[in-house]
Amino acid sequence: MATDIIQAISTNLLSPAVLFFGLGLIAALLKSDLKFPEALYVTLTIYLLAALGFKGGVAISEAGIATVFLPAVAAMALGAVIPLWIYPLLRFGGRLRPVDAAAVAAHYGSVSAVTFITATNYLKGINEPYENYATAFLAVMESPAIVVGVVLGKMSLGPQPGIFGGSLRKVLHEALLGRSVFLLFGTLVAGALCGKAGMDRVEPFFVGPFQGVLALFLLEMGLVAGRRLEDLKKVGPFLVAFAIVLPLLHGFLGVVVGKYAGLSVGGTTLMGVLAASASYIAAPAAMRLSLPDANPALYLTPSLAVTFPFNVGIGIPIYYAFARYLVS
Amino acid sequence: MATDIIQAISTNLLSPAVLFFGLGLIAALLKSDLKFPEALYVTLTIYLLAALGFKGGVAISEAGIATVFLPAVAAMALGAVIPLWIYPLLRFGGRLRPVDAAAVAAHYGSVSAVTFITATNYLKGINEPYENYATAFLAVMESPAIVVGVVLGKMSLGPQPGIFGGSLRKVLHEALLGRSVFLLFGTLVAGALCGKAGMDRVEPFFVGPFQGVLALFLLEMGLVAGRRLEDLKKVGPFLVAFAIVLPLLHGFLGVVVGKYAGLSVGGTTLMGVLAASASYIAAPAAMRLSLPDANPALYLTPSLAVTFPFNVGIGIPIYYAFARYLVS
Amino acid sequence: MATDIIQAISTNLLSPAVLFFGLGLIAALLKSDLKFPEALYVTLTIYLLAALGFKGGVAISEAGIATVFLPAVAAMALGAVIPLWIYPLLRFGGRLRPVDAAAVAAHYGSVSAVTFITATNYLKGINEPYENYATAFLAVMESPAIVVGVVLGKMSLGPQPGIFGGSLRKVLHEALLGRSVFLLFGTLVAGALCGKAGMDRVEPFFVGPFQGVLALFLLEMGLVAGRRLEDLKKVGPFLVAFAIVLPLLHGFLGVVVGKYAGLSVGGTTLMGVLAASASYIAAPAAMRLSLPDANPALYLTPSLAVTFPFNVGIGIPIYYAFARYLVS
Amino acid sequence: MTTHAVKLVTIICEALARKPLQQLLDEVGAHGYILFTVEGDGRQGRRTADIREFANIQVEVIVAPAVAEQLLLRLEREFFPKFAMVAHESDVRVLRRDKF
Amino acid sequence: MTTHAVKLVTIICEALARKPLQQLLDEVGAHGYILFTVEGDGRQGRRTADIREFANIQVEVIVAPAVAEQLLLRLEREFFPKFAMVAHESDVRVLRRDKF
Amino acid sequence: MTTHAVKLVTIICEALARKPLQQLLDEVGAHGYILFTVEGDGRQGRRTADIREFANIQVEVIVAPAVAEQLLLRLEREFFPKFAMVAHESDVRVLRRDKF
Ligand SMILES: Nc1ncnc2c1ncn2[C@@H]1O[C@H](COP(=O)(O)O)[C@@H](O)[C@H]1O
Ligand SMILES: Nc1ncnc2c1ncn2[C@@H]1O[C@H](COP(=O)(O)O)[C@@H](O)[C@H]1O
Ligand SMILES: Nc1ncnc2c1ncn2[C@@H]1O[C@H](COP(=O)(O)O)[C@@H](O)[C@H]1O
Ligand code: NA
Ligand code: NA
Ligand code: NA
Repeated sequence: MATDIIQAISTNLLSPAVLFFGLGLIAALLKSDLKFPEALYVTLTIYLLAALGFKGGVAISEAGIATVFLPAVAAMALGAVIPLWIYPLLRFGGRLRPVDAAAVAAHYGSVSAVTFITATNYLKGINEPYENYATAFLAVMESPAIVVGVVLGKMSLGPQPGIFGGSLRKVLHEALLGRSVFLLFGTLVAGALCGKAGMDRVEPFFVGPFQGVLALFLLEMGLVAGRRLEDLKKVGPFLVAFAIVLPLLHGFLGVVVGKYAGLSVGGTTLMGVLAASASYIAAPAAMRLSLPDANPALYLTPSLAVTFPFNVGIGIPIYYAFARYLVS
Repeated sequence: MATDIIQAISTNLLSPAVLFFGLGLIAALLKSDLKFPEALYVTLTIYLLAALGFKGGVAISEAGIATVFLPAVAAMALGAVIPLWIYPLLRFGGRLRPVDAAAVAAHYGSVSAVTFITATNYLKGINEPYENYATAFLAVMESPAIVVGVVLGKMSLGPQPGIFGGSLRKVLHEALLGRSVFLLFGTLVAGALCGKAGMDRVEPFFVGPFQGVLALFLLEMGLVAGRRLEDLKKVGPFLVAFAIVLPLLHGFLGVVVGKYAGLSVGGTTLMGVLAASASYIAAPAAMRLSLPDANPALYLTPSLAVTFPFNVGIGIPIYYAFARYLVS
Repeated sequence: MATDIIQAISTNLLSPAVLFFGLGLIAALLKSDLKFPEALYVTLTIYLLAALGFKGGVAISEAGIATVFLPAVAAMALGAVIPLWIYPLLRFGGRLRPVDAAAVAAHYGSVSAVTFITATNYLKGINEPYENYATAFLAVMESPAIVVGVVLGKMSLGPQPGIFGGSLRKVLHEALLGRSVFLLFGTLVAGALCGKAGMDRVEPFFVGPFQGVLALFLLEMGLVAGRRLEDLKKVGPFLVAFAIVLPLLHGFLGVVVGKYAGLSVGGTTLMGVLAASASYIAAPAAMRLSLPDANPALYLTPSLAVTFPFNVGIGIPIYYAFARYLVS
Repeated sequence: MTTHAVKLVTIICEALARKPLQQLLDEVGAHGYILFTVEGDGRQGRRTADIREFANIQVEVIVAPAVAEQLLLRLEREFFPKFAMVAHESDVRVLRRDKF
Repeated sequence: MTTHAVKLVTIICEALARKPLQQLLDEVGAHGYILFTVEGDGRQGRRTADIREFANIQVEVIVAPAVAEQLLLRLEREFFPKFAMVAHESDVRVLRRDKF
Repeated sequence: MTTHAVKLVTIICEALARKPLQQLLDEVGAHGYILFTVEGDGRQGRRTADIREFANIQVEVIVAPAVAEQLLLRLEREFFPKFAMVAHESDVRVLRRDKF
């Protein structure tokens, strides 16, 4: 398996998308002038999520809700329970304040859509088929851990008056109507309603250019992640190690769940990737809103500057190797 | 004809573009965070207009100016006369102030490029051929009604001193060199000069992705229209009814004009759509500049929050049914 | 050769990209409202440079570094020496201040990526093959002349205290890590590492739409260049003539160098285009940073409002005619 | 270093008021201005700035005190009845008075 | 022309503080505001504004003096400990006092 | 609540002056700033802000009075002769003086 993994990693590292990511990292480290406009970042995000959701919806319309239901529930449950062991680990192993432990737990139970997309791209590159409806797992896995994390954090802080206290309603609104979840769910439904006939009409936009757009987007994400690298010193060795070891464990766990949910090697890989990935957009936004006392350096930097690059470059092929080993 | 229409409407509602529009409406109503950057809106507009104009120009170079001339003049005349009955209707039927009646008249005589594009998309989806040079009708129909409306409004206000008074020159400059008219005319000419050989070179950019880009754009337009829905209460039932009934009448009228101008079923549909559609970008801009005393709630809200969604979802297949009924 | 050239020019003028450029010029002259958002400009730049670099890198991986090395060194040398005769010419012929002469020299020794891309587009349009790795010449030719120009200018000013004085380090950082050079080099390397297999995956994004995107970009560049046309009166007849005559001389020189470097007719044309083109983004940025006493009207306006449109419309087919004449 | 007291007039309004506003600035004799798009909320509802034509702009203009007075007067008379608009004036100091 | 003295409160903060800040503005009784994205640098490092979520925003709000005092007080107490944030207040004059 | 009087220095200039300006801010001891792109018009013509490199930027920096004086002095001497630039200074109050 070791040579398999090394082989898989180097294939991954030499794909256009991952090379562009590396280029972005280097640009950030060399303090190059290169900077994407905010509008381009938002545009690429909207495009990637809409394309992913629409394709996923079409796949659901073909496979049937019944097929998707079980693994989707498994994915959701996995997302919701991951914070439950991260919290004590960070509280007592990492000696983090309760609110910080809760915030980090929310991030690692939630998911990174970009990591997921990079993984589908990897599978396409090595001609490994996967269930296109796996997008549904991505969609349902973003929010549960965030809600669990916020509840853990609020419990630890006790009742709070004023703007930052109060009910869970705001968290739920944010979790369910935030940009990425809304776009994914909405386009999943649109795709499911249109089916194949609809796909034929938008394919040259949403399918053909997808891999190239991803490469461009990863260039930007390399810049964004690279700029955070200097914050690593504020994070400490425990959290840096955490940000690599936990994804490996969760990747393995995700693969096991995927296998028992009856997915193919490709789909199982994706379940591993989802479990291993950590949020760095939706979760931080929810934390600033609902747990503003948590320290962003402790949750955003590990997730964005360690786990994300690790998964994109090395993690994905490892989870694939796990899946091949377990499933076939 | 009734079952035909219902069938046509449901086909339309299940196309990706219209589903994305609905998604935008829902996002706005649920107050989701989803928001397109201004730069993306402008980019999509430029792309759609340039693609449309260029394709239209290539079609003109093939059909010859002579073929296009008569129906284009008919379209222009139609745009110019529509305000002449809307104005008295709103003045006396709707009891609007003269300046408001003139402003609304300008909007409904002018056209919505997005509605037109959605209609071409609908025709493509049901494999109904149409004259690609119909873009020329769109290009010539935007301005005449705006000029007529401004003249009606200025006459009603009497001579005005200062910045907002004065000549028609500003109106004409705005009407002829505004972004959309300029882009459409310019790319029509470019397309006509290049012809088929030029088209071959830009086809993968301007043709293939067009329907997908439209879907994305309609998502944004759903958001924009949806945010205006709460202004409907300021508008009153008369104008809301007006914003549905008049398009139906104009749609029928446009179809009649299209038929006598010798267009195919598809082209006739498009002429109906143009007559039925109302402007919500170019006309409001001209009004704020030349008739700033008119109340935007009375012209923008009906056009953007009622007529536009009505046409996109239901109007287009109805005008198509009219056209089939009359032409074939 | 004369009829050849006239034929070649009119073919060029009727291509979509050049027509769109003309449309932008007209929009600027008529003071149309048309305006691209800044984010779109940056996006199109990033796309074009990344596509160009990646394609070039793939070509290098196929041709081998050895093939590319000699002509690349020749290109670099050409860029570095051009300022050496422009400086005295402008100092003594044009009676410019030393610092202004140095700044203009930097611009004309450096290159315009957009002109280069338009030239590849022209060659594609007339089915004239060229070495795809010519992008490497573009990449190495941007900076040398800028460094030479800054050194000439600094020497003329003598030692300067404070923020604008001091070392060459800033200039070099700017020259090597500026957006365009970094993107070109980075994507060249990425393309070279991926090779053909990588290209297959991103081709529908980076290759298919390329010519259409270029057309859209040239529309914007027409606007930008057109807005500068009124500054021409500040520039004087000497510099205007300079901005047309020098490109013709450099174009011929570049073609000679390309021929002796063993390039095809297409590649030789591109070498001529590079020599003839003048920078209007990277060089002005470097001048404002390192020679802020130079007068921008004297370097930016000739380069952007004269040389650039001249090359795009007329120069490119002329250099092609030179190349055909000399090489075949 | 001597600084001179002048006025900074700031105008927030709907983007479509831009051209007449530029004309007004010319007429009262302002020598320059800056302008940028802003989101906003006010009595006339939220403006999300997602469509250029429906956005708010903020215009800032440095002028001599007499010009500021004239500008505010005409804004109040000619613009406030027609446009969604807020304007305020404050005291600033500049280095070169002759520019303004 | 009579102008009225009011306060302009300017707040620079991380974009993710936006929603609670809007709630605070409501609670203290501000009637409107403008908001735009800015790049910035400060004690907590550079913010390049390339990702909407990680950018800085500048919020400007015109309020009566008593509201300004209330707003600054609550910013200091409730927001400064949690967010990267700078706030300042200045004197401006407006034409229609009742709007603010 | 105690507020402290400091200065807000606002600089409008061509985008390409950005790097030397940042260096100047460092040298005079400013602890932070914000920066955004603006359109503008002035004696040196219209700037439409469609190309990042040719746009105007507005930089706002809160500093102690002595730093403001130093900053304006050096702007006048070292920057005004070289760049299209406007600078103005005004009085603002902040909550935490030690930040500036
Ligand atoms: N108190 C305020 N402070 C700052 N900006 C305001 C204020 N009130 C209104 N605005 C801005 O001015 C625009 C027009 O105001 P209004 O006419 O009240 O809707 C709004 O969209 C806001 O952006
Ligand atoms: N002295 C200052 N003048 C203007 N803006 C500042 C200043 N200090 C900080 N800021 C802005 O406020 C944000 C938060 O400040 P800080 O907490 O110091 O990082 C920074 O990103 C800057 O945009
Ligand atoms: N009176 C003014 N008020 C506000 N901004 C100004 C003023 N004059 C000039 N500016 C801005 O400063 C920039 C440079 O000014 P100038 O050197 O006069 O062209 C212009 O592009 C404007 O954006
Ligand atoms: Na996870
Ligand atoms: Na109409
Ligand atoms: Na050159």
